[in-house]
Amino acid sequence: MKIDRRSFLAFSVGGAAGTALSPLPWKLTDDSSIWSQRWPWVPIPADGGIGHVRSTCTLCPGGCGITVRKIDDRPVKIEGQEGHPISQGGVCLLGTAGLQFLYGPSRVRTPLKRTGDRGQGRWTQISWEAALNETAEKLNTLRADGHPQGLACMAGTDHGTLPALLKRFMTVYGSPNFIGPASAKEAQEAALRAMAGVDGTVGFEVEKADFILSFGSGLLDGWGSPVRMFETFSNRQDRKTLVVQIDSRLSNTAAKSDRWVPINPGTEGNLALGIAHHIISESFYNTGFVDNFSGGFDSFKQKVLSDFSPAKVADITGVPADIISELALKFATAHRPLAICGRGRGNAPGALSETMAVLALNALVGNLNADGGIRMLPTPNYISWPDPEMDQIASEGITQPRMDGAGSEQYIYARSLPNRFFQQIEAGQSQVPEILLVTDTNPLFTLRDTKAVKAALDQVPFIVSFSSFMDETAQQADLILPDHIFLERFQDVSAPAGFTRPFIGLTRPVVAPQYNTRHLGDVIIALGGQLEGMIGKAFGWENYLACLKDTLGGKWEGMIEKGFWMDDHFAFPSWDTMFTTATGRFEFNGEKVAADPWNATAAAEGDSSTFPLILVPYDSIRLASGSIGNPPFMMKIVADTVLVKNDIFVQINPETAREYQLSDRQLAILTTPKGEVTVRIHLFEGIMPGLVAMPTGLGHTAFDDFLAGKGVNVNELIGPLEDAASGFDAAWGIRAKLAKA
Amino acid sequence: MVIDLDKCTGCGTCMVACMAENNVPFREDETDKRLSITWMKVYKLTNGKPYPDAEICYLPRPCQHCEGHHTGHSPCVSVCPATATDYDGETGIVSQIYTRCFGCRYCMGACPYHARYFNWWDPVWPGDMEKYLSPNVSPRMRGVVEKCSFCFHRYQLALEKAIMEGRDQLEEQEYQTSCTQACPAGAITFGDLNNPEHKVHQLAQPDPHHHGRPRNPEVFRLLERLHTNPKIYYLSTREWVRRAGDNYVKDESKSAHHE
Amino acid sequence: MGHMVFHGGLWYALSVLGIGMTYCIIKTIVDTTKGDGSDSHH
Amino acid sequence: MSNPSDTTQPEKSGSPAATPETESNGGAVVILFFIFGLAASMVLGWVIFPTLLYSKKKQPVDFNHVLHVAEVENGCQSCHFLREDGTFSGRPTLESCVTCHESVLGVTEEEAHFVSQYVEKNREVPWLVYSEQPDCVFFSHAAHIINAKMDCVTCHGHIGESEHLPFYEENRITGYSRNIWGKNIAGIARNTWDRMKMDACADCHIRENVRQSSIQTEKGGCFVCHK
Amino acid sequence: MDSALFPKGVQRCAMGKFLLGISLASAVLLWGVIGMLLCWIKGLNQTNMNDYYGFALWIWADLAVIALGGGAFFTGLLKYIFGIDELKNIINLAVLIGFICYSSALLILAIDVGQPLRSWFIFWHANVHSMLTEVAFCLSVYFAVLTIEYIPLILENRQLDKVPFIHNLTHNMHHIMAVFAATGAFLSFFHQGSLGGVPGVLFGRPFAFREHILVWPFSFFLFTWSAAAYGPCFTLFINWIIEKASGKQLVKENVKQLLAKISGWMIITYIIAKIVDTVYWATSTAPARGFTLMDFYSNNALYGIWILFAELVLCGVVPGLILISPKLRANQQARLIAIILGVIGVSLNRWVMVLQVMAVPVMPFDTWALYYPSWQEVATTILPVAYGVILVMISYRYLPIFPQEVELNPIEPLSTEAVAEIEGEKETADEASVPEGEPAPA
Repeated sequence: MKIDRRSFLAFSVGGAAGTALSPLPWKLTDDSSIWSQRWPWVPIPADGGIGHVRSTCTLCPGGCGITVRKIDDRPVKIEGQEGHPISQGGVCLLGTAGLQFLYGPSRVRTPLKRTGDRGQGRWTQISWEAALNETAEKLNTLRADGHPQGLACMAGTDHGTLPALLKRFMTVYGSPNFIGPASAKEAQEAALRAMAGVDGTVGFEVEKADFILSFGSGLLDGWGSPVRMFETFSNRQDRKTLVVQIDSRLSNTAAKSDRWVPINPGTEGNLALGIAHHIISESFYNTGFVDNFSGGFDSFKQKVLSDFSPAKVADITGVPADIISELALKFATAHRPLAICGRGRGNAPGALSETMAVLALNALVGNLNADGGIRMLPTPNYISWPDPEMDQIASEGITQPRMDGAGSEQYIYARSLPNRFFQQIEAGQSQVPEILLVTDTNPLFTLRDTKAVKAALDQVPFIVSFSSFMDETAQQADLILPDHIFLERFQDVSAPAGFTRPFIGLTRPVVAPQYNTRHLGDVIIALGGQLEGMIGKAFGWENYLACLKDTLGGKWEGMIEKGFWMDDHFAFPSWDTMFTTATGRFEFNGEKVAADPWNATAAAEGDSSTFPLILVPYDSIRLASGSIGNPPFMMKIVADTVLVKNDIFVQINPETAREYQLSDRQLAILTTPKGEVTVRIHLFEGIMPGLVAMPTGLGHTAFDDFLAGKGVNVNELIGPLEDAASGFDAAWGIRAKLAKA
Repeated sequence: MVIDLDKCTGCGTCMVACMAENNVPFREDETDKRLSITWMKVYKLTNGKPYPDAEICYLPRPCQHCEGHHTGHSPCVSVCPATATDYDGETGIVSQIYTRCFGCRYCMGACPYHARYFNWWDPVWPGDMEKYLSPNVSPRMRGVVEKCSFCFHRYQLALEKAIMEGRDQLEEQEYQTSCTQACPAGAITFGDLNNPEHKVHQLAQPDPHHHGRPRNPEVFRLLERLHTNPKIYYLSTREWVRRAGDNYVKDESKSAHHE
Repeated sequence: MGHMVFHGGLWYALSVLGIGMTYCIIKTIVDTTKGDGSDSHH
Repeated sequence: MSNPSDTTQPEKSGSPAATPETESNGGAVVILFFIFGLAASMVLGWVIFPTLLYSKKKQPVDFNHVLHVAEVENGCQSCHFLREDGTFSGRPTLESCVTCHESVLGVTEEEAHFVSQYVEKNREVPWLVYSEQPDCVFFSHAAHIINAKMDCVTCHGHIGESEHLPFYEENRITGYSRNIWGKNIAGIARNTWDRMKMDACADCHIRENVRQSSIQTEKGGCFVCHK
Repeated sequence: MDSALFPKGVQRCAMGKFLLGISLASAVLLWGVIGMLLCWIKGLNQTNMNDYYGFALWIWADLAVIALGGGAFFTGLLKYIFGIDELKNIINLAVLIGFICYSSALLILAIDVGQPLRSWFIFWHANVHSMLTEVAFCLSVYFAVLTIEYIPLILENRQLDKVPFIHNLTHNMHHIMAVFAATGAFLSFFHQGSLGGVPGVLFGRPFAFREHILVWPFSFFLFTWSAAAYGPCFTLFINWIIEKASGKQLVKENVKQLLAKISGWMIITYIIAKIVDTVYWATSTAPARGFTLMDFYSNNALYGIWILFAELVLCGVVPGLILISPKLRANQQARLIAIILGVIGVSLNRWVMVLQVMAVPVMPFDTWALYYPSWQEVATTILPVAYGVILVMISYRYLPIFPQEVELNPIEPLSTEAVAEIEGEKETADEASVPEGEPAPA
C-alpha cells in the first residue's frame, strides 16, 4: 500500500495522541520548570553543623568583640558578642560585612612583584622565599651602606605586639623612622602628655556622664568605638543623660542629640575657650581641683578672659553669646559633665590647641579621672621584652633625626607625623627614605593632599607593602607581602579608642588562611633572621604565636577562653598622684608646648575672594574612610543623595544653591586651591549656608570594581595645615567655589 | 516588631545584617535604589523646616507582614496568582516561596511599602564570596520576587532546638530576627504581638477590636488608613514623625486617623 | 463567592467548548464517510 | 499548507472517496497508520524517554548497610544522627568512619579502596544522597523523628537492609535524584517511600493535620517546609 | 500565480507587491523577536522596568490590545445572541482582530513573566482569589474560542474548502457557532472584568483602588463595558485601514454605521458610568485614604489633570456624541475621528490604570516614579503589531473575510459567473446541511 498524505496524517495524529497519553510532555514540562528552580549557575550553600567562634574586630580602632557563626569550617556571618565590655553584644555594619573582606576580589592572594610602572597594576606572582630574600637583600645593602635611617616604616596603629615588633625591628635595624598614625586619638594622647605629663591614652566615660558636650565629634558617625557610642546614645534616655552636639552640619549625631548647636566650622576650640571664659568669670569651676592640683591657671585665666569673651567668641564661632553662657552654665552645673573632642570620626588630629582647650574645659569642672569624666590610662605595659642588643650601625642610626620631625624640640608632643613625613619629602626638605615599609595603613588615600603624597612616594626607590588588599598605596609598591586578614590570624588589640579601662582584646583565626598570605609577625621574625648583624637575636621566638603567648603570659589562658582581658578593678590614681609633670600638677597651658596654644585658630586655606565657599569633609557611618575601603554591602546602602552611578553629591544649603543658581541633583564643578572635580548637588536644610560638605571614604582608585572609581576622595581637594604647636595636620576644611558644570 | 525611631540612628547595620543573614546579592552599581534589593530599607525623613530648625528621622522599613482587614488579606498575598506568597495563620508571617514564584510582579504593584524586590539579574558573588552563603536561606534565581521573611529560618531552627529539649513553645529571646539582633542602638524589638508577656505587645498595645491598631499614643503604623494592618509598629515621641507615617488630606486633624 | 463564579464559569465554558468541538468533528467524520456533501462540488 | 500544488490535489484525494472499495481500503490504511503512530509514541514516551532522562551514577564506595547496622549499637542513628541543636547530620563525615576504619578492617576490595582513597588522604567521601531535597526545602528530621515518632523506613525505605548501594540516578535536566520523583515514571507511589515530591509531603501533612496554617490554601503553610 | 488560492470572484494585488508588504512587516517582526529573545535569554534586566514599575509598557499593551480586541466578543454577542444579522458582514474581521489581539496578549505575557518556564504554575497552583488567575484562565479559554471561531475562516479558503472533510467541518462549525459565541461572550465578560479588577483590588494603591460590588470592584464592570464600547471602534478603524490599503470598499456603509451607532451608545453609557465612578472615587474613596484628587495629578513631570480630561471628555464624551448623532456618524471624516479618539481613549484609560498607578507615591515620604521603556520593551510591544499586519494581509488575500467584497467590487469579465458560483455554493451547502440537521443530536 502507498503511504499517501492521509496515511501520514493519520500517523501523526496517532503519534500526537500517543505522546499526549505518555509521560513525556508532562514530565518534560515539569522538569524544565524544576530546572529553572535550581539553575546550575545559582549556588547552593553547603549545609553542615553550626558553630560559633569569638574574636575581636580590627576593622577600626574600636576593638569590638565579635562572634563568627560557622557552618562546618565556613564562616557564614559575623555577629555581636554578648557581654563584651566594649560592644555589649552589639556590632556595627562594617563588622557585619567583614566576611566580604575575607573572600573579596581585592584580596592580594600571593606575594607580588611589580613588573610594570608604578600604579600600572602589572605584577608577577612570586614565592614567599623569593619575596623575603629580595627584601632582606635590599635591607642588608642599605645597612651595609651605613645609613639604616634610610629605612622608614608606616603602620596603622601604635599599640599591641605587632607595632611593637615593627618598632623593635626598626630599632635593631637602626632607624628612628617608625611612622605611626596621627589621628584625634594621638592628638588626645599628645595633649595628655603636654598637660598632665601622663604617657597614656584618653578614655571618655560616656556611660556614666550625665551631660555630654561634643565639640564636633561624630559620636554616631564612627567616632571612637562606634558600637559603644551607639549603645550609650540609645540607652541614655533611661539615664537622663543630655547630649549637646556642636556641629556645622546636622550630622546623624546632631540629629540624634538632645540639642544641636550650629557653629562655624573649625572654631570648636574657640567655643571651648569661650565656655571656659564664662565658667571662670562666673567662677563655676571646680576650685578644689584648680587651686590644689593645677598649674598655669592664672595665665590661662588671664588669656581666656582677655581674648575669649563671649561676644568675641560669638563673633568667631557664630554661636550667640547667650547660648555660650547657657552651655557653660549647664556644663559646669551638671553632676558628671563630659566634653568630647575629635572632629567627625577623628581621622585627622586637628590643632593641639583644640584638644587642649577641651581637656582644659574638662579639667575646669574637675572631671579628670572622675566618674563619667576623662579617664587617663597608662600605656598598656604588658609588652615588656628585654632591650635588644644593638650593633654599631644600629646605635648610630637610631640617634638620627626622624624624617617627620616628631618628638623634636618643636614637635615634642607628637609621636608620629605621617602628613609632615610626606610633605617634607615632597618639599625636598628631608632625606628621602630608600626603603619604605607600609602596613595596615593607606596613606595615599587617607592623608590630605593625595597628590603630594603620591609625588613623595614616587621619590622612594623601594616600597614594600604588607597590605592584605590591593589598596592605593599597595598599587604603588614594588613588592607586596600580603598579610592575613583579622579573621585568619592571632593578634592582640589593646587600648581601644576612647575606652576607659585597661583592656586587651584577642583576635584569633576563625578560618584557615584562604590564600597564600603570611602573618606580618611571622614575616618580621623571619626577616630578622635573614638580616646581618644582631637583628636576628632581637626576635627570640620561632613564630608570632609563640611571641604573643610569651608576651601575654598569664593573661593568655583567660583570653583564649573569654576573648579578651580587662582590668575591672583598675585603681585610677587620684589628683595628687596622677600628674607626672615637673610640677606634678595639671598644666593648663601645657608644659613645654613650643608655640602659644591659645591663639591658634587654623584658618581654611585659600582666599575668600576667589573661593567664597568653604568645603568641609564629613564622616558617615555608612562609609569606611580608613585604610580599608567600603565592602559591597555597605556600598549597597550608600544613599542616592550621596552617590549616583559614579557621581558624588555635596551637601549645600538651598540658600547657597539659590546664590549660585544650582538645583538639586545638578552637576557642578567644585574647585579648591588643591584641585577641581565634578560633583552633584544635594540640597540639605541641615547645613549652614556658605558651606559645602563632602563625604569621606569615596573616590577610591584601587580595590575592586565594587569600589574603585565611585565618587571623589575629599583628600584630593584638601591640603594639610601644619599646627605650629604640634606639627599635626590642623586642617578641617578648605576654601572652595561652586559653578554649574 | 516595634521600631523605636527615637533610638534609630540610621546607621544601616540592620540592612547589612539582613543582607548577610539572607544571602542577598549585590552588584557593582547599587545606586539606583529602584533596582537595589534591600529587604530592610532605612528611609530618611525630614521635617521640611529650614536651617537651623531642620530635623532628621530615620525610618527602617522591613516587610510589614500585613494581616489585612480580614485575616490573611494582605495586599500582596491576595493577588499572587500562583500562591507563591502566603499568609501563615500560625505566625502571621507573609511567606515568599522563590521556587513557586514565576515573576509576574503583581505583588510588587500591590505593596504600598515597596517592600518587595525583583531579581532582575542572576545573582553573582565575586571572588570567593559564595563561600559565606548561609545554607539556612536559599539563594534566589533571576526572575523571582523576594522580600523580608522575618528571618523565618531562625524560627525553624529555634523550633528544632525546642523539639530536642522536649518543648513546644519558644522563649521570647529564642527567635529574634537578624536586624533586631544586630541593631547597635537596640531600636528594634521583636516578639509575639499577641503575647502580653512579650515586650512588643507591651510597647505597641495592639487593639484587637481595631485590627491591632496601637493604643499607645506614641506608636503608629505605616499607612494605617489603607487597612493593611501591618505588624511593624513605629514608636516616636515626635509628632511630625508620627504624622509622616500616613497620608492626610490638607488641614485634616489627626483624629481623622481613626475614622 | 468569586471562587464559585470562577470555577463554575470556567468548567461551564470548558465543557461547552469540549462538547461543541467533539460534536463538530464526529458529525463531520460521519458526513464525510457517508460521502455526500463533498460530492456536491463536482 | 496552501501551496500552488494544492490546485491539482483535490481530484486526487477527492475521487477515491467517491468510489466505495478504495474508500473502505483507504479507511483501513488510515486506521492502521493511526495505530502505528500511537504505538510508536507510546513506546517512546513510556520506555525510551525514562531511560534517556536519567543518568546512572555509581557511589564512590559500595557501602554495605547490613554489615554496619549489625556492628553499631543503635542502628541508623549511629551514623545519621540529630545534633544537639536539633539539626540533622545525614551525611556521615570521614571522622565518624575513621573511629573504626583508621586502617583496613575487612578483606573486601571496597574497603581497601575506601581506606587508601579517603582515610589515608583524609578526604571526605563525596556520597551521593538519594533523598537529597532541593535547596528551597527545609526538612526538620527532629520534627519527624521526635515529634511525629516516624521511623526512617517511612521515607527512606529499606536502604538500611541493602548490602550494596544501588545506582544513584540523576535527572539530566533537573539534577535531582530519581528518588524524589520516584522510580515509577508516571509518578505513582505504592509505598510511602516511593516518592519524595512536595505532594507526598503535603498528603501526609494534611492527613496528620500538621500546621495547616495557610490562609490562602487552607492547607499547610509554605514556611513550614520551605526556606 | 497564487490566484488559485484567492476567494472566488475577487481581485488581489500582484504577488510581488504582496511579498514586499509582508517582508516590510517581517523586518519589524524580526526586530521584535530579537528583543523578545534577549528578554528570555538575558532576563528582564533588558527592560527599564524596576521595583516601582513591576508592571509597565507590556502590561499596558496587554490590557490595551485586549480592550481593542473586545470588538470580537461584542460583535459576536450582537450577531449570534441578539441576532443582529447585518453584522455577519463584519464579524469575520472582528474575529480576526480578536484572534490577533489575544494571541499577542498571551505572547506579551509570556515575555513579561520572570520565569516563563514556570508560567503554567498559574494554572496548576492557581490562587483563585487573584484577579490575575481569573484573567489567565478566561484569557486562554477565550483564546481557544477565538481560535474555534477563526478556524472555519481559514478552512473557507477556496482550495481547502474542496476537501470534503474540511468543507463539512466548516459547515458544522458555522452551524453551532452561536454556542461558541455565547461562551466567548460569557468568558470575555469575566476576563475583561478581571483585568479591570487587577488594579481595582489594589487596596494598597489609593489611586487604583475602587469600591466593590459583591467581590468585584467598580473597575471590573467598567473594563468590560469599555471593551465592548471601544472594541467596535477598533474593528471599524482596522476596516478603514484595510479599505484604504486595498483601495476597495469592503463593508457596506449601513453595516459600518450600525456598528458605529451601537459603539456610540455604549461609549456614552460607559462614560457616564466612568464619570460617576471617578467622582465617587475622588470625593470618597481616595480622601478616606488621605488623598485629594489633585495629589494624583500634581508634583510630577507627566501626569497632570489633562490626562483625566483627555480620557473622559476628549476621548470619551466627544466620540460618544459623534457616533450617536446619525448626521455626524454618516459623515466619513467625523466618524473616522470619533473611532480614532475612541481607540486612543480606551488605550489611555488602560495606561492610567497600569502605569500611573505605579507612578503615584503612596508613602508620604516617597516620590513620584517615572519611567521610560527600553528599546527591547518597545520592540517586543511593536512585535504584535507587525504580526497582526502580516496575519491580516494573508487572511485578506486568501480568505473570504469580507462577504460583501464581491458584490461591492464586481470584476467585469466573469462577475456574473462569480456571483452565480457563490450563490450556487450557498444553496448546495444549505441543502446539504438540512438532512443532517435532524440526526445530529441523536
